[in-house]
Amino acid sequence: MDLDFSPEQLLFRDEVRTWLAENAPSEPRPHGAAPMREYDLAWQRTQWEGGWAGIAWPTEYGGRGLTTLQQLIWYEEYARKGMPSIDACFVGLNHAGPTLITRASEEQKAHHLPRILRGEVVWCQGFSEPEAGSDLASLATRGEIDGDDIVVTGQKVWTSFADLADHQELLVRTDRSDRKHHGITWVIADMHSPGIDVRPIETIDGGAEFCEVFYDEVRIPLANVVGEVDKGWAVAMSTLSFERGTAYTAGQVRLAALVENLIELARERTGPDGRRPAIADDEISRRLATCRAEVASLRAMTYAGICRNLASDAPGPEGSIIKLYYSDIAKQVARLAMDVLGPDGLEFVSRWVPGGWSGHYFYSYSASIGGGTSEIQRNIIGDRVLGLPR
Amino acid sequence: MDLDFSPEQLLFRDEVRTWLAENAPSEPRPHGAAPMREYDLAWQRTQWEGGWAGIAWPTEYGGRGLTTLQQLIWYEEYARKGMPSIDACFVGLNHAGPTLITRASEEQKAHHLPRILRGEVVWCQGFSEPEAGSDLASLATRGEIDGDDIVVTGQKVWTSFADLADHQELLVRTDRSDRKHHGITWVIADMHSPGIDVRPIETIDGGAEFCEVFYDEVRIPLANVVGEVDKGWAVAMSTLSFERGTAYTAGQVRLAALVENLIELARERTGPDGRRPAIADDEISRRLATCRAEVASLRAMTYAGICRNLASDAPGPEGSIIKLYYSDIAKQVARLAMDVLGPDGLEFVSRWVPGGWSGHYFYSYSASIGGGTSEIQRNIIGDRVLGLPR
Amino acid sequence: MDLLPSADQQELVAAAAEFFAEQVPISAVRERRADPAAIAPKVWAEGALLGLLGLAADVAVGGSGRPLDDEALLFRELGRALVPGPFLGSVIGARLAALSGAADLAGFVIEGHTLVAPALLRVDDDVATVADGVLTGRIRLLDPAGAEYALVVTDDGAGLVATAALTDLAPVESSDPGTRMGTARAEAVPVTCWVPATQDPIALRGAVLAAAQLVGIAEATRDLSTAHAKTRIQFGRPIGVNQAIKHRCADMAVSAEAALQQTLFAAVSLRSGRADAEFQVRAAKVVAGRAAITNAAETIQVHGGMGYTYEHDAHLYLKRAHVVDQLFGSRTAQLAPLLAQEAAQ
Amino acid sequence: MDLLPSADQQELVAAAAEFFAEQVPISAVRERRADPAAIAPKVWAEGALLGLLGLAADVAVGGSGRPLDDEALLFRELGRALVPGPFLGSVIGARLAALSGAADLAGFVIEGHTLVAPALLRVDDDVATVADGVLTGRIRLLDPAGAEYALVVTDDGAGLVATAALTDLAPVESSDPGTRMGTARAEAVPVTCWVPATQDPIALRGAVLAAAQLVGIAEATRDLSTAHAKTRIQFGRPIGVNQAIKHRCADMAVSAEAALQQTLFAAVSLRSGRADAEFQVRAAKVVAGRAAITNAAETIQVHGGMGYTYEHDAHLYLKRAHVVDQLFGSRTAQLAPLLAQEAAQ
Repeated sequence: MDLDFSPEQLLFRDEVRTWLAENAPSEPRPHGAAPMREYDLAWQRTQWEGGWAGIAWPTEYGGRGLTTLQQLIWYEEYARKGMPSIDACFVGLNHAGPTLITRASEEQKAHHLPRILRGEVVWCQGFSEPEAGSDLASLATRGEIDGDDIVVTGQKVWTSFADLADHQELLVRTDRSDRKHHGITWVIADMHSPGIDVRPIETIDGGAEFCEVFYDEVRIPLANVVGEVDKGWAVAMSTLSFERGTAYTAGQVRLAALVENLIELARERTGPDGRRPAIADDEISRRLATCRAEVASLRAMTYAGICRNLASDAPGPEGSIIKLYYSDIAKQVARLAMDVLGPDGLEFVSRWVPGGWSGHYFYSYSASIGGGTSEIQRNIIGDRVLGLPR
Repeated sequence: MDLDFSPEQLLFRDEVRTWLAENAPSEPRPHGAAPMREYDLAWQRTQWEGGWAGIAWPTEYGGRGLTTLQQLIWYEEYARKGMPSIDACFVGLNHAGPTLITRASEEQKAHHLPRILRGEVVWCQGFSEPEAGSDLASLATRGEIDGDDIVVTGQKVWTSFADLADHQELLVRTDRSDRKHHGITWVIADMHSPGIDVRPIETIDGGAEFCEVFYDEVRIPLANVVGEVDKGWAVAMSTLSFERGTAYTAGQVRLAALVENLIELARERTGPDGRRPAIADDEISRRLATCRAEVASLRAMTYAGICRNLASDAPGPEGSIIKLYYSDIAKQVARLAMDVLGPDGLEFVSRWVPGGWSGHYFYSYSASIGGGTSEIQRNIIGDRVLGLPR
Repeated sequence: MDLLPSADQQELVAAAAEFFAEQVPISAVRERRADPAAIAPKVWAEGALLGLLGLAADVAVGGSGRPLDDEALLFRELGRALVPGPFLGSVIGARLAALSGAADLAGFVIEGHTLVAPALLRVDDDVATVADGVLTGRIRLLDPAGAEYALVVTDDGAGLVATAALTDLAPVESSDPGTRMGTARAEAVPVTCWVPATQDPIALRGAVLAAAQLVGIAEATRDLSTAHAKTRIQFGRPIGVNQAIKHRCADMAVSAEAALQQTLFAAVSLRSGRADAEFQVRAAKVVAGRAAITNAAETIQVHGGMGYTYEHDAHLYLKRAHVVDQLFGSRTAQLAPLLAQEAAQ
Repeated sequence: MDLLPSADQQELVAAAAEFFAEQVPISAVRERRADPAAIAPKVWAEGALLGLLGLAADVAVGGSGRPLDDEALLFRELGRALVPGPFLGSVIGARLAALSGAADLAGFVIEGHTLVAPALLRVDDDVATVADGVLTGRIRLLDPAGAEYALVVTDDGAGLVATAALTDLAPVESSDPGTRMGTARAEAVPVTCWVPATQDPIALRGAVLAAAQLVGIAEATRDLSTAHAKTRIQFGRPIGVNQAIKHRCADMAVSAEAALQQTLFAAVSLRSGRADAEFQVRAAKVVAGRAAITNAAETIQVHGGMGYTYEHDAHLYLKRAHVVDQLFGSRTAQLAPLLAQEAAQ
């Protein structure tokens, strides 16, 4: 066992550091929908031009063909430098892209993957429906095959950045016999197609990245099906496992930085007794240190997961352990921030601005819901990691 | 709404105080099985002679015929004065007795109830079996009707004080058709009957009050059946609801005293930093104060429950709320004690001696298991209080 | 002894609940989001006419002279129905006025003409102080729109300051869409209607009413979650069949019940002058604050994605719970003085 | 970078696990309950022969010269199999002897001839101190039977004291039937083999091994609970179908995994001299201590009445977890120095 990077990995890290220092965006990330899209795509384009897009993607589609370890090094240096979140590009880089790499045809890969890496397109995910949340397989959005098209009618929900997106990884029901997991098809939708209507959903933290998407006889070419018609469930599951695995690395590195910021805050602010700094309060200081310990162990788990992935192929159900632990810690950190703030926590400050702890706090409620609720993660761990009866 | 006692209730309380001051046992309670039995029965006899046995029991069976409010006053004064636990008499006074009052025949009542009050007999409960724990209705101990007897063969477990008991409230399966709740009979077993074998079970806190009881063709007269043959489930449920209701009053009052003792300990002992008293530690002091608040609210719930019972008849599923809350608090208090003790908590000190915090800690694990696990209580609250689907 | 609300009290509470359901449905909180006042002045006036602001005030100043436990039951309904507006500040403000002989002012507040906004005496690291009858420092005002006075509470007592005498008034964004917020500076502003804590336990009274409001939130969110668990279908069955949901609802029921009973116990203790009234009130604020925040937070989780939307009520309860938790001493702030008390009676 | 145990390491660990299963099954803890030593001297000697006490010690003193992570994997097995006996004290004691040039003593310990009992320097409110090379005060000894030395650790360093020089030796009852306990008084007893913390981070090394032992406990109890959840039938189905049980097992899996990975990370950090090694080790002790105690406690609950009996193993794990948690700094004791560190690298 060792934690040392090899000479070439160290070289890689130095290159990352140098490049980030020279190429970090000078403008802060805007928050309006359209300017954010432009900003995120432009920054992705810059990364691509620098050779930093798709570090662990195959070289034939424009990636670097390196391992997830180099990807981890990138994430860590990226977060350490306080680089912007890549929200609008997230689904393309972390969900759709990896799924296409594993499951798509050569034509589909050749068309889509380079565009994702080059920052030309924004992708979104169309999985959940109002009546198919945790029970994803009960989705009801219809896909009728008509000639060379699938004609889609129905509704999706919780689609992040649907209002900015060009493409969508969309699950539709193409066979309505009662076998729930059968009859689902994974298809690439063009978000500019006629019949698609997107309505943003306002969330409890003041954000509006989630959308409802309505489909009224939207025609999607059959050529856009990834895998086979009716067999999209396995395709979707590979994406979800991926999401719960290394895709959390970036978020996890950000969470570690958040804990350090909170420690800083607790040093500066007066604590609940109105006399000593918050960090001198025994309860607050123990909770801060506990957060540090937990975030450290989350990182160790991620490292171990990456080492495991280097030895095998696809991410397993263990990703749910990381996802569940991440969610718990994220919520705890945010609650602690509110306790450090006391009455000042009643003031709303968006998480996008410095000191936006109350915004972070409300945002943290999404951690145990999005990407599969913590209850679903516990089911997966119980059923698939521990082998408990269903 | 008011918290005031009426003049006669106040008078009652004064009488309790005076009597307890004059009649408190001078000897400490012994811990060996036989001497404890003698001690508990003698003390019960003293209470009966003083007119304090069965405060809320009907007068025709030797009770005082007062309300559970007077019973509460007794418990509170009793605990305040630090009077001994009534363990060996508990089942008779709090399970079997109340069940007999509601469900038994006049002959049964006339025979058993006065003996319980007079401290002549020890009762135990024979409900759980190795394969029928939370799923009590799956019990398999057989009762074959043979002439005027039920012939019992099988095994019970977790029977407190079976080794000291004269009588047992015993559930046996008299009909083995597959209707689980039907076919169970509630019968009074004479623990001195041939064919009964009792083996104490040692527990994690060093106690041995639980026993396994083995039955090998034990003959019990049919006259000992309470209610009807095959219809004992409803009889048992009335006992269990009772157990979860006011029967916890005494334990709850003891828990409040335990919290105050712990606060005392935290004032006297040096805290985790090795410099200040434990109570000066912000975390410990907040947890102590939280325990105080919780115990206070547990008491308020109990008062409200008693007021509700005064207005209605039998205890409802709300008793599970008190039981669950009690268990949670009891475990928290014990954990906090261990944190106050630090390394000294590694030493075992029985909960029967002063400063027996580690004994209390291990004992506290029984709180969420005995009398129906906390999981079962949550099911009951969900199903029967909130009306959630099963 | 009787801890169950009487028929009389139940009737009174039902009337208030009916008024809230008709006049201030929860949707109104979202609708008035951009309005300067969280509650419509017309509704405020009608509530005052109904006697909501003077329930426990002396008849001499225009109140109904009912006991504190009645008022606690009313505040439980305010919490349950998520009613916005400075009820707590105004009710306590009227009492301060009455106790210090300002009967006219008390009457104006009770009639709904004069509003009193609660103030929090800490903004960032600045802690405002009351000394020699004047307030100095930065304060945070809740629902200041149209409020003539701010209610100022310290360990030593409570009083009112005229909002007109404050400077640097600045609105700040509140997390709770049903509570407006601002900061202001007091430069030696005189405090009127000052009632020392030794004369009347006004802060404890406020804590009881705040606890009652938190109880209402804990109960309402328990009910929201339970209702959702019964009707939301996933995997072919209502989600309430799953213990992850069922047991969470059961825990909500426990914490709501503990908060309710302790708050009623505290209200009666304070009203009847029990020796351990302060112990009971602080305990109530602790358990009620925790119950409200925990139950509201769990309600978001029980509702999944739906619970994370602005359109759902869950977050409104959570945010209100945080606001009320800070009034008359937060959970954390109550613990040290609670531990300093003698054991309960 | 590679955080997965190598084939070599797995083989080594499997051999140790096999030895424990054959020579010290958990039932032996109950059987030896009344014996003065928790582990049979014969088994101790055989374990030493197998190299268990010198795995990471220098070859020069009779050790195997393996890295710290190997030793951490061994201690994980010790925890998992609930092996009694002063392994931690003796392994660290041998290192102190080797570092301070007492190669003979190091050899005796590694060969199993000399035992070292860990000491805790606080008994009630007395805190023993090391100053000017002598130990003064009351101490608590773990597994003192047959131990020639006690291991003394302070913030400044660690050393050994001869148990023969202690007075008022008195056995006290230990909660853990697999750990013997006594108290003693040291009246200016000389400390030998003193190694200052500045010379070698011996306390951190001990903390890593303790954390590894706690990891083993967390994993073993997760497995006990999971196995029970699969086989125990109630209401006609294995109890593991109920989320109350299933989700509890899942939470145990999370905490055990976090503890394991952080402990291995810490072991490698300390071995390789990473700048944030102290941060990583303290974090490991915190998460491993919590995982072990929580998982063991939950295992009792998952087993219901069975888990509350002395005959079941659940409580043995819980009690051992509490013992090991106190060694080389408890969870609570680790938090302040952890917070004082620079951020992780």
